[in-house]
Amino acid sequence: MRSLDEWLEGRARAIARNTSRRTFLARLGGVLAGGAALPLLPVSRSSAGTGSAGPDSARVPAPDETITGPEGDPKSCEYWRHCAIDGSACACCGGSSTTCPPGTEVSPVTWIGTCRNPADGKEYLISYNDCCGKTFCGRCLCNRNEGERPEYHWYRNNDINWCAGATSQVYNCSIAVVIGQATERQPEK
Amino acid sequence: MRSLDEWLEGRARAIARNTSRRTFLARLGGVLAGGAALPLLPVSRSSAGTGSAGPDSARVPAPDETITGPEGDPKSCEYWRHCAIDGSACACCGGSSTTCPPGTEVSPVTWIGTCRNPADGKEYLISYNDCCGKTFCGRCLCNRNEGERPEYHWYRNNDINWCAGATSQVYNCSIAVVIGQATERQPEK
Amino acid sequence: MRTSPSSPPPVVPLFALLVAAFCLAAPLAAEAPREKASVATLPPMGAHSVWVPDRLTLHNVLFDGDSGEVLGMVDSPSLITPKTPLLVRSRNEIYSVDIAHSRGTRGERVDFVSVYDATTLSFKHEIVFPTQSGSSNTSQQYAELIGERFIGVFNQFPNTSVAIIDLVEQRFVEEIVITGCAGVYPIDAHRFASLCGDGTSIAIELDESGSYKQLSRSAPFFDVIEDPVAMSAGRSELRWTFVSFAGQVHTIDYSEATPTVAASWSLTDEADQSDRWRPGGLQYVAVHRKSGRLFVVMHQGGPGSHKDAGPEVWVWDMATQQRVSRFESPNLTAAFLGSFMGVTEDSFLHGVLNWVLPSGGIHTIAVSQDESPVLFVRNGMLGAVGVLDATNGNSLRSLTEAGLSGPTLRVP
Amino acid sequence: MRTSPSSPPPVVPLFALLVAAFCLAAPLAAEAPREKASVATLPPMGAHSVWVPDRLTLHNVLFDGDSGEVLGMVDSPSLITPKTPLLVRSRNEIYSVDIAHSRGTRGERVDFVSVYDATTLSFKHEIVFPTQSGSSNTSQQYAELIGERFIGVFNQFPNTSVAIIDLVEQRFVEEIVITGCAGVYPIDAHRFASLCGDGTSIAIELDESGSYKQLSRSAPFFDVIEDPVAMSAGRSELRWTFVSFAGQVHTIDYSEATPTVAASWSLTDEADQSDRWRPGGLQYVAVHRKSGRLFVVMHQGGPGSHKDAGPEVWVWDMATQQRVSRFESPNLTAAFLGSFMGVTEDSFLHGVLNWVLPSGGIHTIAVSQDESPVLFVRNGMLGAVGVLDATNGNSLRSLTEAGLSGPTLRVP
Repeated sequence: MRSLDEWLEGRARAIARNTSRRTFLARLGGVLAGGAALPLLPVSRSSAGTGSAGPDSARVPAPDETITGPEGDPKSCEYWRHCAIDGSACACCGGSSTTCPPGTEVSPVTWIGTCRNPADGKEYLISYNDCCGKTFCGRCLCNRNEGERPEYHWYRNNDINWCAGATSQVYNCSIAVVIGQATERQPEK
Repeated sequence: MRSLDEWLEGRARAIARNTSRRTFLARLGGVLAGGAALPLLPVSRSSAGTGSAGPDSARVPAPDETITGPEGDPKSCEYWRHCAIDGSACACCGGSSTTCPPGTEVSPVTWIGTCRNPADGKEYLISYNDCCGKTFCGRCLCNRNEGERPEYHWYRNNDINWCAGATSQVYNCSIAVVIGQATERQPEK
Repeated sequence: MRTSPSSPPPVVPLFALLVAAFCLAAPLAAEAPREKASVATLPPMGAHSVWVPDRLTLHNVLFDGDSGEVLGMVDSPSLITPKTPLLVRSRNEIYSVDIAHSRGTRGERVDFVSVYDATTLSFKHEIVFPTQSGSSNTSQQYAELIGERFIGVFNQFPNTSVAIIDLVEQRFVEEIVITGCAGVYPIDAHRFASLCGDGTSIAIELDESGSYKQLSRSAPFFDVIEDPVAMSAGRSELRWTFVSFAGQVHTIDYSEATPTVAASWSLTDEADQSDRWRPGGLQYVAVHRKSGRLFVVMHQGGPGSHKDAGPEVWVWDMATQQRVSRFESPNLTAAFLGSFMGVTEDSFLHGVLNWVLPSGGIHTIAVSQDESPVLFVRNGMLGAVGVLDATNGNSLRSLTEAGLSGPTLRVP
Repeated sequence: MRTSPSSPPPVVPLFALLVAAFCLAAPLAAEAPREKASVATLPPMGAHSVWVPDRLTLHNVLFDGDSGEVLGMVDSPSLITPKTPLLVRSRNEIYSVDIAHSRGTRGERVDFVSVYDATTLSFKHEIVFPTQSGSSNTSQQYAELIGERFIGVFNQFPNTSVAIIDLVEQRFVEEIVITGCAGVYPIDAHRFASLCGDGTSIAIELDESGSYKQLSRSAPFFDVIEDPVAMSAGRSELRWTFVSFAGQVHTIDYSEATPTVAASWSLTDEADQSDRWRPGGLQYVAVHRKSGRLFVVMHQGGPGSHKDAGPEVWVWDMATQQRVSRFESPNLTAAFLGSFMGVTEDSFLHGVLNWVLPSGGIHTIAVSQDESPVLFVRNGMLGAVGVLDATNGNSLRSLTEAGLSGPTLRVP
């Protein structure tokens, strides 16, 4: 029976922690990483399209994905790319870490986080695109708030429903796309 | 810790029992009790209005409501009038056993059950009116299926959303109005 | 719209910060094409897929019963219970019979069929229809395909009727009144049956365009007062098998012009009856066509217990009318709570959960129609679906985080 | 519509049965006027009422904090978090800022204010507006009354802006762009403030008709990178008190033309800081105006923990900047699960639940503004709200079956 106590306590901790997992994602337009012009408005209409900017043929440093355990599992909140995710992981919703579930739309604007890959020890820039147009997936709710900021600092806020920038503003889940390698961590703590 | 086991078991039993508490109410038009013409269709448009038919001035046998415990509590599923309720008890939703919550509408058609009052030992006809026009209350979910029948025997079916007969077809909760005294129990078991 | 005359906030300095922070490193050894966000498509629909509706989120989730993974979702706006999607393989389309209001739960009501591409799950178009589809808790046989061309939608108000939708012409055809009857039980490309309050079943034939052509009625085969049959039923080709509250099995054959009634038989023997075993639940009857196996959720109860969850699924050979198996319910409470606790199914902890937590039992079942069938089982109040080997009842896995509440399941 | 030519099912015999069964007895001794179904109205809004939003049902439930009873509900269709209703006593009206789609979660989006009678809770009319209101998890200061005549709605796309709705003229006035700023913090009948990414607060003044008149900006008072202030804040007359992630208190006075910044002070002393106490949650700041008490949810954490639930609410006298109390969180997990188990709050079993089940902590608080204030506390993932005596932290009761999920509370 002792274990049951522990589960209950674990569950309560999960309740406490997971509440903000229900918060909803907000990220800086992927356009920034491509070096395009700074969007003065929260949504740069010119950034419409899929999140990762730049020509398809571009080759970039590739992370080592041979990781065992939760840090290597895109369905886990502990997946290494999920260091700044906020919402349902699309890998649990019919998508993957880089594909939205069937019938949804990739949000044109994203927030970018910097996550450390435990296999190669390098920091990567991650674009967290929302997948939009079907109602809330609800599975694999994940959240971390390191560096998260209130709505007046919009490109660091993860409460906002960033599907508001998409054709349909209904939030389904979030993906985590590697768009490059970073040399240092973000300034916000 | 033994008690915790019991609660969990009780909870599981509640889960098993309560599922059909989410089923939704269906009752015979209150018009029947008033001796009006038999509605050949599920909804008698002529029965529109509040559920209990007959002139307001009519005096009817009154049940003894001086009952202690859950059988006397309109917020309890065990309330004596709730012997055939199916849905949220309106007394938990801003109404009472005979009043719909503020801003809702009384469904014009109802199903009638026969409940025994434990204080006076008599059987009373109960009209279960749905309250409609606001979304699901969700509190105090109650259900009993004695005498309940599938949809082809519509006036004994409690799965149907009887708000479908109201102006707004959105179900909020259910009330239990005494409309008379019965001499025997319903034939359906 | 008016722009405030204040100077814009200092976004440019922030940009400088960002550039410093997000500075891209020079390419290193390991390189690959830049990742690109994209949208997945569905794999070909496997035999062990299942639609799981959720009343609170108002969508249907498509699970792969073999991997336990979610393949996709279809939104299913509704008043109470979302209707499960309908698949037509020849057109590669999925249909959802939906209800919406112009202002959420207020405003004008609209009833419509949403049409989705079955590979991309993208919305294609909608077919609005003028009747109001039935809305209930259990929703058994409320919206069904009639052949591949038509959908029949069961309406309850202002009369019981069936609305015929032509999926090819993308139009509402007409409303066929079936006073005193309920449900859409598909027979063939132009016929469907209903159950009636006088203890009969009617078969309604449509003409080529989907309009009413003719009706035939079976002899009475059940007594609505004494022992009614449930709406939940099992289909095998041109026959439907109905099960009464007390466990009597009635099979109706619709292959002739007039539905014919086979001799009924009982699910339970005297020993079962003295132990008060009887069928019950929400969608508690299923048939595997090729093997002729009948699956029914069973519990110990009495009059009025017909919606109680059951701890077992019993299996019969319909040809011999003999019971061949009793399957125990997996512990869906443990599966549901375990997934929230992050306990994996093969772990020791999960085993302990299974042992400690009492099972909530089964309300609803659905069986796949392939040669190695699986039986999906759910409790209407738990967001977990059990997958059993339908040949021996072995618990294979659980489909977890499957919403919060729903009375039905559908194998596409 | 077409009627089937079959003979109607035998309803009349069933009617005969019904008459036999439901036969009314001759009047007996005890008689009373026939009961009549009717619709309740709200009592006058008490000081201890509270709106509890639920994300899954998409409505707000009005509880009486003294009796623990539900008084009524207002539907609140939304994309994520329902906004809490706004009460104007002088017109006896309640306003809900809503979002709906023409086909549930698909189709055309419409943004509107639903207007309800505050006594009957009946829908009166709606005011559709052309901007798209912000939709987020926490939704702090997303839709607020500006005086009694206007509502300011915070929009995020395609730019941050505030839509002004005239409740008297029942019309959208205009959209005021506030690039780089966020939130609607009401000041007086024609002014509201926002927080800005450059560490300032702006005050925007409207003219008589609700159109933009002028803007003033405070000096910078916080650093968005090093220690930002939360959107959750407490109002006392013409001042707003903001609390930073690390626990620094910034009070801005909007009584002059230009907002003035008071010297900041810290919630925590060195001992607290070495124990890592800091504010956090979702709506975690509240002010009781008359007493000048500041309530903040506190937890032990560090950078990135600012949305964690806290086990305590600390109370300060804002005049002296001294902490006067520490309130412990009631066990909301026990309240939530206990209500599902049917355990009454004064029972022994409830006591045991309180002892066995770990508390999930508090994300959100709201305080009533009367002389004997109560503090409402909730965990965003639990459908139970605690009611504390705001003068001493004693747990008075729980509001149970209060939905499933929601980050906010509002005292009307």
